[in-house]
Formats: sequence, C-alpha cells, structure tokens
Amino acid sequence: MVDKTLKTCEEAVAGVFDGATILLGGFGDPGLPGQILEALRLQGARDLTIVHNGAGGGTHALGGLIHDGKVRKLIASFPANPGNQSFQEKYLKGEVELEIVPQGTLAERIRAAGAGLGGFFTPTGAGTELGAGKESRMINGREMIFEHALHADFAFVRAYRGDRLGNLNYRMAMRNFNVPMCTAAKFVVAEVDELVPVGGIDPEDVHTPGIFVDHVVEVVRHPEYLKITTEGR
Amino acid sequence: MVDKTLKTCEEAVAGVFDGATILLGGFGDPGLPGQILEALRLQGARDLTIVHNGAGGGTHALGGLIHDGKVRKLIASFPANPGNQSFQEKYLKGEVELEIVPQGTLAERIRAAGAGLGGFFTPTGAGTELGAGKESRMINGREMIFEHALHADFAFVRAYRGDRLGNLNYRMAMRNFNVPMCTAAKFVVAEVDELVPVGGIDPEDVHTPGIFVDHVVEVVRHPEYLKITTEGR
Amino acid sequence: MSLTREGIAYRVAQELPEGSYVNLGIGIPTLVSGFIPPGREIFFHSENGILGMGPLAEPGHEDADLINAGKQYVTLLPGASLFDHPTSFSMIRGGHIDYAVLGALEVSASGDLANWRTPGEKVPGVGGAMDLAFGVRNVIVTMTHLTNKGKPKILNRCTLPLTAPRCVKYIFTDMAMIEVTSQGLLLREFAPGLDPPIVQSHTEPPLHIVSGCREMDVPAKFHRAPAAQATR
Amino acid sequence: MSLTREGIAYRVAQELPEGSYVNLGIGIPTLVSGFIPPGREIFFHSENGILGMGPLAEPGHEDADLINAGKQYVTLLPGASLFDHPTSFSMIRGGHIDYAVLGALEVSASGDLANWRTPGEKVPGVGGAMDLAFGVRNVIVTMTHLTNKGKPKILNRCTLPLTAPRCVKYIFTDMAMIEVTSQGLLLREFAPGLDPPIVQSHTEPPLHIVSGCREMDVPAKFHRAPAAQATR
Repeated sequence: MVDKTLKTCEEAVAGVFDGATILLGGFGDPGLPGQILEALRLQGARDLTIVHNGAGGGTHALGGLIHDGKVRKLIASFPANPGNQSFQEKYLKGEVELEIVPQGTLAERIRAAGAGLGGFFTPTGAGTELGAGKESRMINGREMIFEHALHADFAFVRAYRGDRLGNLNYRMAMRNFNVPMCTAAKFVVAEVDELVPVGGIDPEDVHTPGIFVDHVVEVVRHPEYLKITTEGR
Repeated sequence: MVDKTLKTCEEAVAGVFDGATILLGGFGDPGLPGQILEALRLQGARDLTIVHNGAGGGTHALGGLIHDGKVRKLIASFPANPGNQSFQEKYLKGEVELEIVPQGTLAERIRAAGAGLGGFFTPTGAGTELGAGKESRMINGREMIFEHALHADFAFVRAYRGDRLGNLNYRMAMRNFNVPMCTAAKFVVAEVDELVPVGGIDPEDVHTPGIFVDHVVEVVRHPEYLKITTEGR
Repeated sequence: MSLTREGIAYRVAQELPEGSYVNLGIGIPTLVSGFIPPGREIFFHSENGILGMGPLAEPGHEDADLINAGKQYVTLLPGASLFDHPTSFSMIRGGHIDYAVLGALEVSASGDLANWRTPGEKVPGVGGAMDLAFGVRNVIVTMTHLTNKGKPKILNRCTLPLTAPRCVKYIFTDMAMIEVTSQGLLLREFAPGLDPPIVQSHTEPPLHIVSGCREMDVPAKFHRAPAAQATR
Repeated sequence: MSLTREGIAYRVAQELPEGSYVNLGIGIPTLVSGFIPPGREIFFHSENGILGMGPLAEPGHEDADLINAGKQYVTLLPGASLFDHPTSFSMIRGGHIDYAVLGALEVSASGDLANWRTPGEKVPGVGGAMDLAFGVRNVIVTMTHLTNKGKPKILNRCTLPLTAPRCVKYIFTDMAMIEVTSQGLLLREFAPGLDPPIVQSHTEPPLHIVSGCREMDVPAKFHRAPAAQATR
C-alpha cells in the first residue's frame, strides 16, 4: 500500500543539504508550512536558496532561518515589509543575496518548471530595471522579456487536508504559490491540518493531485500563527 | 445588477463574423457546447478558424459545421478519428486547412494567450516534423522549440453549473480545454446544465471565475449527446 | 481647498462602472471599496487568489486562511471565487482586470509610472505592482498631488525607477483628475476651491484643459482646508 | 511460440512498481491495467484530466461526463483527482508521470519512436503522443515484433516520421523484452519457445544478450503457437 505520510516534520527536512534550493509556500500565513520551517531551522543545512513571496516576519519561521544565517540567497517579490528585520539586517550587511522577481513572473516561472517548459515571454518588466539585461523581443506589437523556468530541490507547503496518496486540498486563500510549487521541486512535502482517509477528498476538490507530492505530515499549526490568527494583525 | 445570462444560444453566436477564430471547448462529449454549435451552424458565418482537440464526429455539431463548408481552417491535435468523415472529405479535397498541434502544446498555447504571455519554449516536437522550421534553442541541456500564444475572437464551452456572474463549475472530465479556453478569447459564452443563484457555487468550487466569461446560457444537452450517453459508444 | 485621502478614494469610486473587475493597491486605493455607490456591483480582486472580496473581517470574526494581498483579514461576497497565483496573475497580465487603482511616487506626462522603489529605500520589493501596471487595461493612479516637500509628482519624466512605461490612464489626486492621452495630459476636474492655473502651477508638464473642465463633485466632508494640506 | 497481445500486456503489467503513475496508450497498452497484480497500487492517468482511473464503466452505468483519452466511459478509484488540460500535460511534460506505455510502428536502435503517422494515412493526428514521448521518464513500447508483412519494427533507423527522438526505454513485444541503452539494445528476455538467435533474426540492429537473459515468465494461456503468429 502506498503511504506518503510522515510522522514528524524532522523527517520532512532530513534530506535537505547545504546549498539546496527550496520553494517555500504560502502568502502571508495561509499556506505557509510553519512547522516544517521550524524543523528546517533545527536541521542545520546552510547556504540555502529560498524562493518565497516575501522574507518572513520576526524571528520565527523564515525570519528565524535567515536570522540563524542559514540562507545564502532569497528569490522573492516583496521582501520589503517593515516586519522583515532578520532579512533586512542580513541583506544590508551583504550576508544574504536577493533576487527580486515580480510576483506574477515568480509564480509563472515556478509553474513553467513544473510543466516541463524552458521559459516564456512576458511583458512584465520590459523597459524597467527588473527587465534590464534580459533577452527581449516584440510579440504582437508588445515588448516582452524572456523568463526562465525556476526549478528547485525541495518544496514545502501547507494544505488544509491531505491523504496518504499525497492528494491535497486547500481552503480559502491557501492555494497561492503552493499549487505551482508542488509541481516544481524534486522532493515535495506538505504539512496539513488534517490527514483524511483516501477518498476523503472528493476528486473534484483535489487542488494538488498526489502525483506532485512525495510526503504529507499532519501537524497542528505553528503557535505563532495561531496567536496571530486570534489576535489579528 | 450584473446579469450575464442569455436566453438562447442564438444570442450566444449572434456576433460571430466571417473569418472569426473560435476556441471550441470539450474533449469528446464532456464539455462540448453542442447546442451553441448547432446555433453557430445556423447562424451563417463562414471562413471560420476552429480550434478544437479533434474534428468532430458525424454530421452534427463540429462535424455539421465542417460539412456545411463554414470552416476554413482547423487547428487540432487529433482530427484523425475514423468517425470524422465531414472533416476528412473536405480536407482531402483541400477545402479545409489543417494545423496539427500536439495536445499539450495546444492547451498551453491557449493558456499562454489567456495569461498574457507571448509564448514559451517546450521540448515537445523538437527534432520532429511538427517542430521543423520552428525557432529552437538548448535550455538546460535539452532542445526546445518556441510556441506562440494562441488568441481567439470567441470561445464556446460547456459547463455543469453557472451563475449570472459567469462563474462556472465543471463535473468529472468536463474541465479539459474549457478552463484555458475561457481565458483566451475576446468573447466567451458557456452553455450550462444548470443556472444557479449567485452563491450556489461554493467559492472553492468555481473552476472558471466569472471574470473570464461574458455570457452563460442554460440549455438541455444536445439530443445527439443524450443518445450517445444513454446508449454508450 | 483640496481633498482628503478619503475624498480622492470617494471620487475614484464613482468612476468604476457596474460589473467591473478591480484590483486595489495599498494606501489610498484600499479606501476606494468603502465608497462604491450602493447597489453598484463591483468585483474586487486580490493578487493572492481572490475574486469577489467583501469588506475587512470584523474583529473576532477573522478567518485565518483568508487574507488579502495587504495581509488584512477579509471576507467573501456571494459569487466569490478562490484560485492559485498563476490563475490570479493570468487575470492581471492577461488583461482581464478592468481597473487597477494604484498608489504612485511619480507619474510622467506620457503615463510612465514609478511606484515600486522609494528614494532612499534600502530593501526593494516589487510585489505585484509591475504585473498590475503592465497587465491591467485601465491603470488609475491615486496620490497626493505633491510630495511632502511640496514638489510635483506629475513630471515631464520620472526620476525614480519605472514600474511600467506608458501605463497610466487616469490620475486622481487631492487637487485634480487628469487623463493621460497620447496628446498629453488632459485636466478634466479640479478640487473644490482650486482652479486650472493653480493645478498647473503644481504640475510639471503642461495640462490641456478640456472643454467642460469642472470642479470635482465630492462631498464637503472630504474637502480639506489649505492649511491642513500644507502641514502634510 | 510467442505471446498474444494479452501476453505482452501481462508482462508489462508485472514491470510497473507499486505507487507508480502510468499513462496507457491505445491498443495493447490499454490491456495492461487488467493484469496489475492484486494489491499493487498503480495510478492511471488520462490526458483529458484524470488521475486514478478505475476500470471501464459497466454498460448502463456510464457517466456521460467521464471518459478517458480513448473516449471510453471509465470509472474513478478512491483517491482519484480531476483537472484541466494544462495541468494534465504539466504532469506529462513536467516529468511527473513515471511510465507511458505506448504502441509503436517503429523503434530505432537509439530509442527513437515513430508512432503517430502510419504509412499511407491520409489525415494525420498526433493527440498527446508527442507530449508523452518527450515528457515521460520511462517510455515503454508495446508492439508486435514484426509488421503484418513480417518485417522487423525494431530498426537501425526509423523510416516513418518521428514522435520523439531517443525516448524509448523498454520494448515489450510478442517475442522479447529489450532495454534501450546508450550502449545499444539489450536483450533481457525472449518469449517461451524462442531463443536469442531467433529474436535477433527478426530484429535489424544488433542485440546485446545480457547475462541472465531468460525466457519470459508469462502464463501459458497467453502463449501463441508459431502458426497463429505467422497468420497475423
């Protein structure tokens, strides 16, 4: 019997090696794998390249990973939030490299990797600082720039429900980057609120089919997020 | 109050002009807008370019449109089914032009158009007859060819449920080409089994958000398909 | 006199037609949703995968999994839909969103927009700003007419890094409503108590005053005395 | 002796490991799902947006909205999922499908596959064949070893238009199981009653006989007498 479930987040991150590239899911808290991130922080791998929309907040989760000096490079669209002290300090000291990618381009580059495409032409960024130096051409009367597919070694996401086959279901705004990220890495683990029996997710409601997922681990949400959730912010 | 519903399929096709390019949804019967197709056949527009996975069967629906000489060009992945007499006759007489596109490339070209991309590099077809003459390059050690986005004037699809805002829900294997096709045309109409009140489709279950859809029309399924369905084939 | 931030948002809200799909940026744009005329159906989009957003969630009624792109807890209206980032940015880049209402640091006479890198900012962040500026059919800019040092933000040429060239269609400020066209900037409306020459004196490129140029129709509670303006 | 079509399918079915994601083409490949050893969990994919397909629907129990890529009414197993074409072909082209079992007209010594244009065919049609051949990690070909005119289908070089170059990993025929490697074709198994020299005599490129090359383990009911073979 196929069983992709793991018992702990430690198992989820055990294979992460120095220098690995990691797709980190979530936009804000929804979809962010907070417990896997904490396990990754303890696991010890260094020189990581993290692909994530932002730069994490405070000193927990991604903020913690950066704070501990585990991150060599961040590929992000919006690392500029005032709450991102850990990143900002390291960045300004030159200890973390930054690649800024427009949010839609970031999502599409990840999707392209998962879809087996080499890259695509997009208008976003043409004629700007972020498009400078990139291959460009006119397509249908519009200047477009070439963007490469963005592959990774690992993807870590959070979903709402999962089963032993790796099928995932998200609720509300949890899908965000997680759907493409699950397709674009060699090793994919989802932490979920609830592990359900096979068939517990209706075939119409599977947002990430199990084919894209290596492992599923059921965990309670990171207390930092529960706190945030109930207190608002 | 926004109301995208139409009363008849005649209204859905009223604006189709000679020489228009039409994305025709469905893979086999699931998702095929059979009643809109019949209305299109009666509407009279000629020299149409039809984008569809196959070439239609028999002399109804797409087969009928081709049979009546309304189609100038077919862009398809698999028009070779033995049942496609109408197309085969016209094609062999040189009365219909054919562009063969691998099925995945066809879906992706349509998606690219809807996503505002100019095109993409794919390995599919490189070094074959279908890749010949296309721009190619090595990406990550693999030969890839450039494929353009495929835009259209109209898209006609079938969904299961729809609401007055244009939100669509499909069941089973109805999503197929319909999801990308709704995004890639200037004017999009869906025929649906059931028109439901706003809120009748759960936000999690909307497969095609209303932003992509201009009109929705509730119709009973084409009798040819009901027959096929109950009799099997 | 000029307009308060709410006044700018109020004026923009009147402009959005029934049935339009709208993305609101952070800052003044966020306020726009509060001023949509009753009964007018507008669909608000959020980059992180929501169409059909309702108001912010009431305290104590937040859903932990439902935030907008500004990380605020929001609600859904009936007929809303949820989706992933690639789909969300297909809506934006594919030209499906009708209006993006964005803040700006500078706008040029030809509609170039600069709103992603502030001067002196140490850590850059673009978010979805470029995708919106490049992809949305009607880009509406809302901003104060002048910087907090009193300098014009509407310039012959942007000095800050561009978000997108030639993308802005309309500029709504506390002083004026200006349309960007290939023939130049058209002054369509001015704030109550101002007049076209005053607006021009605070605007670097020449303004073409349209026939029918008029005072903005914004309720008095959103007007601001010059003194208040000066202190901002 | 050689194998029936069912025999080829039976042999392939034994090869698919627990938990693998598999796309079956039309013809002999379709038969493979019927021979998966009991208790082995395999996930069958269909190009039109299904993962986790079960057997064909019983007559009278068809669902009008649920067909496979061959337009047959099918069923879903628990844990199945449904999706659109872009997602389905992301699975294929993105290398997520473990095995594609495809029919073939010709296979070359270097693993080139020709299966989309039959000689003399008037209307071409490629369907998902190229995406599968280019995208799937392990492309398994199932076919009769010889054309119906008795000519080898395994050739030094394909004569028909290619579906994809250098894509085939394993060839299962009624006579043999052959692995395609960068060192050439490895004969791993031969049909009951045959031997390596006989297989070689029906194969254009040289076969390297692996140590441990053995007779196929396929039940007797799937064996076919030489006479029957000759008439095919």
